[in-house]
Amino acid sequence: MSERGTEIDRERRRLLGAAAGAGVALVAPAVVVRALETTPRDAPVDGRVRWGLAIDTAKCAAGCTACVDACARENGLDLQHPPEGAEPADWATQRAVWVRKVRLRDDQTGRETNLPLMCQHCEHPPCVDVCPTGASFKRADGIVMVDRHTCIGCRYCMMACPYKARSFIHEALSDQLSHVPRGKGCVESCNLCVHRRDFGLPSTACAEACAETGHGAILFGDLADPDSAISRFLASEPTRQIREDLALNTGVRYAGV
Amino acid sequence: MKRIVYREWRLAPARYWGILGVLAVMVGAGLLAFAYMEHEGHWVTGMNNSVVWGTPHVFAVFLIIASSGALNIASIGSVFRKPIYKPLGRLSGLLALALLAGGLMVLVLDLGRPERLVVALTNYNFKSIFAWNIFLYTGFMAIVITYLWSMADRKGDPFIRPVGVFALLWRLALTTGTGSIFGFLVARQAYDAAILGPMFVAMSFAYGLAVFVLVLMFGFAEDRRPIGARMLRRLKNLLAVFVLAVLYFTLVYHLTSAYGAKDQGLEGWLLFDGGVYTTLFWVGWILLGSLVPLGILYHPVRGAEAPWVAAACVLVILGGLAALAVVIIASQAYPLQLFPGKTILESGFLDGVGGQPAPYHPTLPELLLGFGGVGLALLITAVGVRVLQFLPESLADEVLPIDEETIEQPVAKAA
Amino acid sequence: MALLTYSYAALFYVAALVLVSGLVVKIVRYARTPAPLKIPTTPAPTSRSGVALRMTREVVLFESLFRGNKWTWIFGWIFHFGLFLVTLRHLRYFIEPVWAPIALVQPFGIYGGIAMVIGLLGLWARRFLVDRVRYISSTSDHLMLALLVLIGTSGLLMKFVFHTDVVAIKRFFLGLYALDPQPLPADPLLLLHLLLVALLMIVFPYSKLLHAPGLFFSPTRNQVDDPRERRHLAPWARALEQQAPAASSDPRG
Amino acid sequence: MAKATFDVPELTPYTEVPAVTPGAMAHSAPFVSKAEFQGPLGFPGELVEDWQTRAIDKMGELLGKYRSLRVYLDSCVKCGACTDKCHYFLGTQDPKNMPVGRQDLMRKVYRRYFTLGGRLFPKLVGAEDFTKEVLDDWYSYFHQCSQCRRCSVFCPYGIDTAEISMAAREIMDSIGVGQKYCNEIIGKVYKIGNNLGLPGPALVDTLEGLEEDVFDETGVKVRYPIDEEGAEILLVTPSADFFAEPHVDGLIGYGKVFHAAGVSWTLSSHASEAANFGMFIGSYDNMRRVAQRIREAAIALKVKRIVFGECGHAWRVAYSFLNTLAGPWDFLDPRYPVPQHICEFTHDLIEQGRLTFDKSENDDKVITFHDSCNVARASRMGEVPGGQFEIPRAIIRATCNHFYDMDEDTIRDRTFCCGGGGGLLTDDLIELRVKGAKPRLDALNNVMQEKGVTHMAAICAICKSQFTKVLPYYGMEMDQIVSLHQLVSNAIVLEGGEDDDEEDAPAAA
Amino acid sequence: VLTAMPASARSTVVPGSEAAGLGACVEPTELMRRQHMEFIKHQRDRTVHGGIRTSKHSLAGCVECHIGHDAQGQAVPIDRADQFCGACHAYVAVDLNCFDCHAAVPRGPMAGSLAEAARRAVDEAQHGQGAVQP
Ligand code: HEC
Ligand code: HEC
Ligand code: HEC
Ligand code: HEM
Ligand code: HEM
Ligand code: SF4
Ligand code: SF4
Ligand code: SF4
Ligand code: SF4
Ligand code: SF4
Ligand code: SF4
Repeated sequence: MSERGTEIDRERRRLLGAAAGAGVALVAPAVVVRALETTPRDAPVDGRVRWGLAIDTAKCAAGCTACVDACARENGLDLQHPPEGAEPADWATQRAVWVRKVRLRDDQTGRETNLPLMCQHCEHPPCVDVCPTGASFKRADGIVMVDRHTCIGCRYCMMACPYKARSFIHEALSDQLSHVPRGKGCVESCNLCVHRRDFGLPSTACAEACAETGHGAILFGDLADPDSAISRFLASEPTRQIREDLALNTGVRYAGV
Repeated sequence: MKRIVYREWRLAPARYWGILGVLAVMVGAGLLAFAYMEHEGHWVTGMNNSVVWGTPHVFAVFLIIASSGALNIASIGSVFRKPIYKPLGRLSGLLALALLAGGLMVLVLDLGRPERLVVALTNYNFKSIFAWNIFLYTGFMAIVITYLWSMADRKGDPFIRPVGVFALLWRLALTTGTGSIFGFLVARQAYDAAILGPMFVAMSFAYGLAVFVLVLMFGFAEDRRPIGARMLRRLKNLLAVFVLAVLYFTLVYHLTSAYGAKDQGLEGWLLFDGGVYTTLFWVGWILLGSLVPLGILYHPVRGAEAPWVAAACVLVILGGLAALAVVIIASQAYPLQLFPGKTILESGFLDGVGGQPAPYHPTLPELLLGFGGVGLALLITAVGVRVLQFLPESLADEVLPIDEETIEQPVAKAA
Repeated sequence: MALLTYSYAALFYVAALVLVSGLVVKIVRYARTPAPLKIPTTPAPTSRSGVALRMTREVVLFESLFRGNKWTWIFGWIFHFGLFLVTLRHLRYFIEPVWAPIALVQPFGIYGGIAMVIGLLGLWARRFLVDRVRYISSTSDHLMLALLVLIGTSGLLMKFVFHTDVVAIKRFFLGLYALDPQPLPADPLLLLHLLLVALLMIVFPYSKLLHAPGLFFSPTRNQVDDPRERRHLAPWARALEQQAPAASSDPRG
Repeated sequence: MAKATFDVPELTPYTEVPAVTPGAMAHSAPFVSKAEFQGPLGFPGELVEDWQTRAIDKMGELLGKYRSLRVYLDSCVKCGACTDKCHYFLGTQDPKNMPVGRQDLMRKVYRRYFTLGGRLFPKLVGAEDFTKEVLDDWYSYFHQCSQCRRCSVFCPYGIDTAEISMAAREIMDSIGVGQKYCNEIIGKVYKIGNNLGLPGPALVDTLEGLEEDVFDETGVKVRYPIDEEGAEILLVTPSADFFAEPHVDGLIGYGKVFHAAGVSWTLSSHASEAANFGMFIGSYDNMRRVAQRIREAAIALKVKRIVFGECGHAWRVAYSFLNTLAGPWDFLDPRYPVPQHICEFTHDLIEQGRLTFDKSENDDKVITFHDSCNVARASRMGEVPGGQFEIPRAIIRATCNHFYDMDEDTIRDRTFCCGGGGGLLTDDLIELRVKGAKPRLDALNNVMQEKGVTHMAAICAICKSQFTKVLPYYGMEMDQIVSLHQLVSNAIVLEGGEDDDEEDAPAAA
Repeated sequence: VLTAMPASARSTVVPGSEAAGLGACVEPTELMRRQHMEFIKHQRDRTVHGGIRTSKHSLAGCVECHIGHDAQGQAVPIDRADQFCGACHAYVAVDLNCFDCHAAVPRGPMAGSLAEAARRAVDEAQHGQGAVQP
């Protein structure tokens, strides 16, 4: 018995090496190293945490799209290609976008603001309320996402979302990443890099990328923990929710809009 | 009272199969369009991440609310005790079923994952109006079938009225529910209005009746059965009243919108510079869909002539499609107002840079799918009247029951 | 294991033999028996293609039954259509490679299975609830329904609750073709399912299940309505004519 | 007038399906045929010694001769669709009058002797030995089937109980258990030429009387010829048409139509009967023998066409079987179908505009039409399927102003039998006939109440006789039943010509 | 003993996959043959809704362990008709649409982590509860 166990162990190590090698070929080495240090979650998520983002628009730079690119890379959105025969203009309206960069001008003051806009992880998410099958759901830890095994692709959640945070997959995909399954006919949106959550990684791809560019405009953390960096930031800076009038108590807050 | 005699639709086989053939081609084209959309993915449609519901939904919603409206005739006959409408009850029920089936077909075949229909039927989120609608639709089918049974079977006689009342209530719930699919979308300015519910009810009455009258006239003309002047007058008066009601709710809706400060942008856009949507609204919905038919129906001479009444019905139907296109598509094309007091200069995701509406160009597969639904509805009707006794033998004046024609307030009674 | 495999293999060889030979004998006998007179139930089609259409409507839609009794029609049709879908789905156990159309429709066989059982229960309920049908039902009618319900429910249980090794089953049946039985999984439900199926195959040629081939031979349905245009004469009736010629069958003679 | 010894059912607005009452009609059986009536048909005079084996043998023989029997005895799934379709069940409540109940009388014997299941497990599959009790049941209930085929319309496999009851009667005949009414009549046909036993001279007399009556009434010399060699058309009509009311009014009508058409025609004393009771007793031989008379008459009279008068089962035998039984008809005029129905003939003339009618002559009547079962479900008129429904109605519409159909479920191929067909039109079965007429009369009563219908037209001698007899039991008048050609006769406007007074009107050939 | 037949004659495990070198699947093979769809379906709900990633029934885990390789050592999509999942399902005409969305070859930075979780769970099953396989 035990003999066999060790045999499996040895075998596994060999294969892990190979897997890591394959990983290297595909992505930056730093990522691979981190991937090997994960601690997968083994108990169901609960309500003791509420994940959220705080965005300091003052720090968000014009012309930068690092967070958008990082999100695309992390979630395999950049592996999506226009189907053959699609008009580029149409394709631009149909491809999936989980986070976008928006530049605004105040009509009164003329001041310009930059910000990334993604799913706001509402506490009372309209997208969840309307979903007929319950595929659109809010995880106990506050992440709003789509269970794509029960999503029928009706797009009602897209009608309901005040932030246009969701995308419908208009074409067949291939080359998905193992940790982000996604495909034709379902709706998806920013899920606060849920696989990173479950494997115990500290941050989201966008926040990490923004930090790497040196802007540090995105702060990720636990809103339920008063001592977390994000809670302290929210306590110290005046922030607001977009479309506060709807009283959705969003998990993504903006400073300086 | 004289018994109403119902007869199967007895056309010459060549003619009948010809009609079925045309309808089958319509349905077939719809199915092909579906297969194409399903195989390629939705990128072959004009729908996109901003306008997520397009032409198929215009057809689907039209058919569904028309379905509810088509049953109105049966309700007036048995619930509101207007014996003159009694002979039409069965056709009214059949048409309600058929239109609903057509609408649901379009809706289901447009899903991103239609093969998961079972998922939709087994997983419910009871907070969702949409999920409720699934119940409302399947329930409606069951109730209408019971209703039809009660009208057709002699044992059903005592149940006609209770079932009819139940069907009426259910029907109002169904239309309100369909309207609420939009009405509860707080996110979108155009929808965030309680009046959408009653407006949909009025629309359903008008469109359902228009479809009903057309089908009735066609079915009767083909089989050379008579429709008396009295019946025609009743039907066209009823239609006129319903069209007026739609017009009234349209007015109230836009007045309240224009009054509420936050929606003024939307109103201005839609009514004046929404491009094709403005045209759809004024020319399609208001002029051709409401005013011209009203003119015909209230015309002292034309209003009594069957071809003109049929023309008015066609216009009401076309106007209805235009109205729903405005309600469904224009409202999505108008950008979400995320940052009041600010102008969007640049966005990675079509957020209405400089107030631009989102683009939407319907494509052929979408249209074919929509027509496929219409085809299915008519196909079911055509088969139904052929194999079962749905159509009364005659609607000539002398066979119709006497009715208190002088007091004509169908709306008050129907609504 | 081996014993089980071999006994089931034997069972299915026997059942298949009985089914095929029994049906062939019956059908040949139907086909050989003449129909001496034109007795289509009119209005009847006046051409062969018209008859083909009439038969198709009878087989696919149960047209006469529809006119006869709506309840029986609904349940009967649900049952048969379900059975048809189930049959299509089951083909995947018996052909390799599975034809594309079968692969396409096979998932619907699951709903077919559910529909089939519902239909059967409806038909069965009728045998208790309607006094006329109760009167005409014999024990065998009930047993036949019971048999099919049992087959259906054991199948559904396998599909939804106690899965079985479908790959092994297919290997078993493909093995039977090659006279080389492969091991059959010893799942009780599967064994029950297969036992009952074998029973069904054996009784088929000796029971009312003959209605399936019978319909195609029913003279009231399959005859062309053209007696005035075409003289219709059975061999034995022709013989009658020859042995006793009518007073003067040739007008000129 | 009618004093019934049984309970006449009460008419209901719709025919309700009754609860089954086993044995309700077990007492009903027609008189058994005597040896003198059996002999001429080639049947044993009384129940033979080894009847059981002979019956089983006969059954085996028939199974080999009739595919219908073979398939029908195997195929029934007891679906029950036919159970509420037979007028005799609806009228008598006896479950053995449900078509499948009736078939089962034979099926249980078939199963016992001809199937594996029945030999091994008779109880399980409902198989039974052919005992005397079973034979009695056979005699009783196979003479409660008018062979109307209504059951076969609704049976998913088209199982036709008429075929079964014909086979059963043939088996019974073959062991010496015949029915007096049918067998006696067939004997009369052989001996005298028609069912009623009217000899030739009597017919000539009657027809002369008719000519006079018509002349008196219309002033036009319409001829009613018999045995005229060289006439264009041979008319074969049920013998009741020669004298019985309302049949004879139909015959008068035929004559007027022929007259208006200007064709020569004749009756035949050799074939003075359209009816063919050979069908009722399921005997191919007897049916063939009866049919051959028509061939003989046609040849003898050198006619070019054959036209049949109003009779339901006669038309079935004529339309569906005549070619088989007495064909080929290659010596007749190939431009016309052989045979033709008088309605087809009249309808053709109407279509061509060659008849003139004064519809107001029928204004005293509001008409409905009874589709006779054998015409409706076992034959056709005209070119297209369903012509047998449209052509008579077209004739009525052309001759009457007031016409209403009965309930849709009781007309056309769903028509209810009059209750007297299939060789049951005998007084010893009056209870059955009255009860079996209920569904038809329910529907008639309905249109009488709602549309004010006064008369029902029919195109069958049996229907007419049956209704004349049973209408009074239900409080209706016997003359409410009329011949279709009676309506034609009333409305037709005949050319009063100069030649009317001449003896020999030249027949336009 | 149920498996009297040698595994090779019946197994569809692809040569060259990690599984080919191992003695047992995450559950006893007889059970996997019958119940694998239930296992992964349950796992699916637990992962998507509960965020649990440690169970042995992970789909990504199946893929990693059962993936085959071509001559160049490149992973071959597992749903291909000659590969592990694909071969079996083609045989019984079951259309698997899982790989519309799921990667049919291990791909991406976290690939190793996902399989790792499954392996760890198997280990636990084998060491913790004793051997399931002879
Ligand atoms: C630790 C590696 C490993 C993982 C992870 C794994 N398997 Fe296996 N699997 C195996 C091995 C080894 C066998 C062969 C066992 C044998 O031959 O008895 C096997 C056999 C099977 C079989 C039976 C094949 C046959 O031909 O009989 C099926 C089905 C199966 N696995 C499905 C799965 C599924 C589904 C998953 C994901 C939940 C999975 N496996 C995960 C190692 C694994
Ligand atoms: C030993 C053969 C075999 C192998 C290997 C195998 N499967 Fe299956 N799979 C089956 C059978 C058999 C079914 C059930 C078919 C049925 O019930 O109709 C099935 C069904 C399924 C289903 C349910 C499908 C449905 O529509 O109900 C899923 C999901 C599934 N398998 C996933 C996998 C995955 C993923 C793999 C590869 C890791 C795999 N299977 C490998 C034989 C296999
Ligand atoms: C439309 C896309 C889609 C399809 C089709 C799909 N999945 Fe998934 N699946 C997902 C997504 C998205 C996740 C969530 C991944 C995450 O949360 O990181 C997931 C997660 C899972 C997981 C948990 C993660 C893991 O790797 O174990 C399982 C198990 C799973 N799916 C099984 C299936 C099976 C079995 C099928 C086919 C019957 C299937 N899925 C089809 C999108 C899909
Ligand atoms: C050509 C194919 C077939 C046709 C047209 C056909 C038609 C019918 C019809 C019309 C009925 C009567 C209505 C009803 O009770 O459902 C019936 C009954 C029945 N059929 Fe079929 N059938 C066919 C094949 C089969 C087969 C293959 C089976 C069995 C495996 C079957 C089993 C049955 C049974 C058991 C009944 C009796 C139901 C009862 O007891 O009420 N049929 N069939
Ligand atoms: C030799 C013939 C047969 C074999 C080998 C067989 C085998 C099977 C198997 C293995 C299943 C389970 C399918 C799964 O788990 O996905 C099944 C299901 C089923 N079987 Fe059969 N069966 C046979 C004949 C029949 C017959 C004749 C009938 C009906 C009269 C029938 C009715 C069903 C039904 C209703 C189901 C459930 C639905 C489904 O999975 O299709 N089977 N059968
Ligand atoms: S990466 Fe940081 S700075 Fe750059 S766009 Fe994103 S939020 Fe702004
Ligand atoms: S932002 Fe939109 S998608 Fe995200 S939770 Fe809120 S409503 Fe749902
Ligand atoms: S598209 Fe999917 S997630 Fe969105 S509402 Fe419809 S089913 Fe729910
Ligand atoms: S949290 Fe993750 S999924 Fe969401 S926007 Fe940032 S990178 Fe994308
Ligand atoms: S043929 Fe007519 S009388 Fe005879 S059983 Fe059938 S329905 Fe009854
Ligand atoms: S309808 Fe036909 S199959 Fe059904 S019980 Fe009657 S005879 Fe039998």
